[in-house]
Amino acid sequence: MARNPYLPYPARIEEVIVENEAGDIKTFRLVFEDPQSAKEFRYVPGQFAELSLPGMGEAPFGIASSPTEADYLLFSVKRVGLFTTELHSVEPGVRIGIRGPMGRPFPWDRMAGKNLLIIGGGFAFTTLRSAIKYILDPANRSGFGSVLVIYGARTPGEFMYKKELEQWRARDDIAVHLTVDHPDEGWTQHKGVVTTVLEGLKPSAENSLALVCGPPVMIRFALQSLNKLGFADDAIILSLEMRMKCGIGKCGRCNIGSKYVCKDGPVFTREELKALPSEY
Amino acid sequence: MQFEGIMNQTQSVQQAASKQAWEPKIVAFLCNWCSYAGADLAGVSRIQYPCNVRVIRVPCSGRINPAFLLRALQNGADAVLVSGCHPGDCHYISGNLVARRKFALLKALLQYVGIEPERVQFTWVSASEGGRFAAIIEKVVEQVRKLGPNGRLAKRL
Amino acid sequence: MTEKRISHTDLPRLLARLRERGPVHAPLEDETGDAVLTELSSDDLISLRYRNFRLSPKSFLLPQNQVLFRFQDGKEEEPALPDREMVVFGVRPCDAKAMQALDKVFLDGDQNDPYYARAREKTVVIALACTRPLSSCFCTSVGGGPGDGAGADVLALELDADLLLRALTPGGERLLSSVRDLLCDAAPSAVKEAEDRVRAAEEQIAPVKVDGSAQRLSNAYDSPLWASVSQKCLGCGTCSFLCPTCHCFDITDEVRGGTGRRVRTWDCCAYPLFTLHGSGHNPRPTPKERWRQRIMHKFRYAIENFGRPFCVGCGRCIRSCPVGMDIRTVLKEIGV
Amino acid sequence: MTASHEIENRLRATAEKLLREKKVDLFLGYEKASLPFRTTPLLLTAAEEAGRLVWNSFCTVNLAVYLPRLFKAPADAREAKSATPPPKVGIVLKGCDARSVVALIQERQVPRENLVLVGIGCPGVVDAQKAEKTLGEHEALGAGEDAQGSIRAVVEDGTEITLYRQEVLADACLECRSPMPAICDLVLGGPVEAKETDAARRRAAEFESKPPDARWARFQEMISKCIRCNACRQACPMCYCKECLLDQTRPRLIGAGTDISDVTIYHLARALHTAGRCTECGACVRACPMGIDTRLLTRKLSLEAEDLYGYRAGQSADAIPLLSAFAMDDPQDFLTEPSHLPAASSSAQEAEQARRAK
Repeated sequence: MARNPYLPYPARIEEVIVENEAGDIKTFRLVFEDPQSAKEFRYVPGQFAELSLPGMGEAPFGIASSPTEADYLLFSVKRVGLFTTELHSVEPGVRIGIRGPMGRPFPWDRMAGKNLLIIGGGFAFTTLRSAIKYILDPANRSGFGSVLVIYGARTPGEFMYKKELEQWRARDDIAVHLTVDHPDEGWTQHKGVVTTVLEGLKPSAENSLALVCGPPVMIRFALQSLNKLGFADDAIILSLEMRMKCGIGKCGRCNIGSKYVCKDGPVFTREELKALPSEY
Repeated sequence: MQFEGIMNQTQSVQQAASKQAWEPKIVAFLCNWCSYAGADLAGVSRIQYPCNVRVIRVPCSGRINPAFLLRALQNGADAVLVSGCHPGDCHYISGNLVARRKFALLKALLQYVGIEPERVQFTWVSASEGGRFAAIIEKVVEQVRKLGPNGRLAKRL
Repeated sequence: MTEKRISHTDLPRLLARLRERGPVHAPLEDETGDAVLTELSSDDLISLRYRNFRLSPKSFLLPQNQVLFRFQDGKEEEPALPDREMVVFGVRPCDAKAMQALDKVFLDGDQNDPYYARAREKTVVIALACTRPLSSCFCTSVGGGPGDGAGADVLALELDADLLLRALTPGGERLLSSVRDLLCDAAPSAVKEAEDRVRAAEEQIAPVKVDGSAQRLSNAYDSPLWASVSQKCLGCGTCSFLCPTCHCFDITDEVRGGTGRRVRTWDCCAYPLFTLHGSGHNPRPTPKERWRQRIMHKFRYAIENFGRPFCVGCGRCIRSCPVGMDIRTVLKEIGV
Repeated sequence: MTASHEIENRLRATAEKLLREKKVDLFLGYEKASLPFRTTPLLLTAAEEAGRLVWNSFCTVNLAVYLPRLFKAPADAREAKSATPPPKVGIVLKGCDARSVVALIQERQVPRENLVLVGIGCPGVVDAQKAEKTLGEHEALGAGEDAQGSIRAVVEDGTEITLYRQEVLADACLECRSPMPAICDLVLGGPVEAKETDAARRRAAEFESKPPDARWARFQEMISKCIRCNACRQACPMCYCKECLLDQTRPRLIGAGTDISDVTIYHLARALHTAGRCTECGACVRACPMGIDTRLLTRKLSLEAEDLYGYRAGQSADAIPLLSAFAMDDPQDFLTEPSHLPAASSSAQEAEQARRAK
């Protein structure tokens, strides 16, 4: 009999990493309690899962780790609401429930052999990290063309995954451009919004796909710039945030048009989104 | 945040409950300025009173939303007690007087639908009335013991 | 397909026999005279005078509160799902049709809903054809009809002295054969008479234009009419909660100490909190968007996803709206 | 009593004039609904459409429910920037509806100067559920009232059935003591007098005469039908809170479902929140799709407010709301007093008691 999709896999929080200076984004490293669960939980970058604490309910989060990191899952969570506030208060060792993986991942079959432009803003970098980690895996890297990452944050302290960003910057098979609105002393990289950097770098739209995740304002302007650079709507890939409950297309909460973000998304091409009501 | 604090405290009362022989659980909402100090005085004066009461400190009896009391009863308190400053002594001039009307209506309504009136009790205790605080608790506990567990409003999970 | 016949006077015997197999829910009148689907005990007298129930029978498949699992000492424990077959007698065809619609959501997805699936599997639905539709009925315009048994296992048709029973599914066949000693074959003339009654009922039902609603609604998304039709909506959930096809739900935890439960409860797209994000952003911030969602979901998105409107024309939302809104009027105004 | 069609004509003329002369931007009234025994609210902006307005015994909705949302303060600075100036609103009011408007003015939810209040002495409105029950197995296809105020229903086969008015009036109307609007700018039709003035008290007393266990059983049986659709709350003009205590999730006060305990708290908390504010219009009862008599609770609270504090909701726009006010000598015989003198009495305590004795 199929597993009850409402029943979470038990896992344990192994490590909690404070990601930013403001301290409101933390990454949780989770390990399944039962090796069987780890086997069943097979995911692809771009997917999400529902995390739950008994009594505090559930909330959906993009998976920040990559399947190439076999022993654990990573979730980066910003403290905004009831559940995330509670989650931020827990210590390593606490038991946590995971349901998933859910949703449609990034279109990996379409991404094969393509040059990839990855644009991220602020806290929405989580599934992009998953994608980059996956692409850079020695077993996968040759399956893609060039990889250009532009990542913007308000201040240098607000970047997530700082150590990895440094490691990536040192590599020659990926170009990483960081930009901030408010530089501090010693900031040597870009200043300004991601679109300025994007339009300065002028990546070619030829044989390219763009992955864009960020706050709505950033997305709006990034889309305009991508248009100028010649990216077609179906070459722009976005990921939606929506309130969800069941995660399996039943509860109706994440319904937009005839789509359910939880099972038809969260990843959509811009072309697909244009066909939907803008209720997100 | 105050509200959340109250709720968390109410829930921890729940957790403290054991499954042994039934003992009345009274949740007491005490105003910070008079009644809480009165309870404190009862303590430092070593006045003996039953240990069935769990105290939640609130800034003023006027801060009490009747829903807090219903919530406590729903979560398994056998009775709730609210105590504030005597009329005229409120730190905020009239918080207790405004509250008095709410309490009168709450008590009347619960009694009307058939809840035992002893499940919700109100009183005034000043900072100097440690003895009075202890005597009130004694009386409330005794009454609730007679009534038995709160079967009507408690939610069965 | 052969119809079986049983007299009204023998009906209690039939129900008593069914009760030997498992619980039987049938219409009983409550103290106010409303017919309510109630679990029968030995001497209950069922009533067939009702036109329909206040509440739709969707709660047999999707209860308003469903415990998904319990928390016990930090571990999750799955609840036992029903394993006895239950009979629900007297469901009107519109409501049976709605169950068929709900199947599309809960059984046809990539992942079946185990709670719904088990309830559906263990529930034998006996529909009762309508002979006296209400003026708020419009089942014939949304793919149903007073004698349509789709979604049910057995269809019962009323005659003056008898009830005709027609099995529609293998489950229905099994049920009828388990009581075949109480049934006789219906005469063709009786079948014809029963069908004539249904046809007469059908003629009383005023049509509402719903054909092509998906296309027309897709053109009407930006219509200014949404703002005006939603103006008087109070934002209560009466229409959704009474609707036999509305199925949106919420999932919440109810925990005290280390024990408690995760429950799913009915929810409603008319509520502002339904889509409110933790960040404070709300994709459907005003009644205008929420009303549009309700209509769009029923008459466009459902058609695009499942090939049928999620409305069976039972008229409950019309009868019970506190401010007298009528979905038929709204559809007309919006140009469906 | 002026015949309702006469009032209806005057109402249409009044609304037409107010809109045409731009005295109001919006006129709230009633129009014909698709089912008998009902009308539906009409939010009128065009003078030429005033002919759609109706006035009859089926005008049940308390239109004051729409006022707070029309005058809602902007949520934030960004909203304030794009906010339009508050509208001028004309509104049809029965006695109870007018009391709601008064209470809303008292609570600073609506600006009096933006309102044109059109009062009508109300002979009571029909409870559609009662009327439908009275017809038994028949269904009305049309309904109206005659000059004597009797309700006439036309059923399936074309027969006309006359319903005795007292049998189909809403409970709140049978208990109504003030059918005339207490506040209004103009009155249409003549004065209406209340028939019985202690009906509510008698009903409450009847319930109260039962032993506590029976009261509890009755209360539980009644609300066990509740489906938590929130119609009672949403139909109430006084339930205008931006976020209802019963909806809030941080923390969640009660469970989201229909566990009998949650339903009990829902109804008790809702009733308590309307204490001293409920104007006894009965909108909650008529809105309930399950036929729950929500006034069982609110009726009692209104009587308590009157008996304890001499306060009736919605009587005067200048009055301080019941629960924002107090008197030093408000009754407090419900307080718990110790059954014996405090065990250890300190000198400070004696001094305190001496002070109090004075």
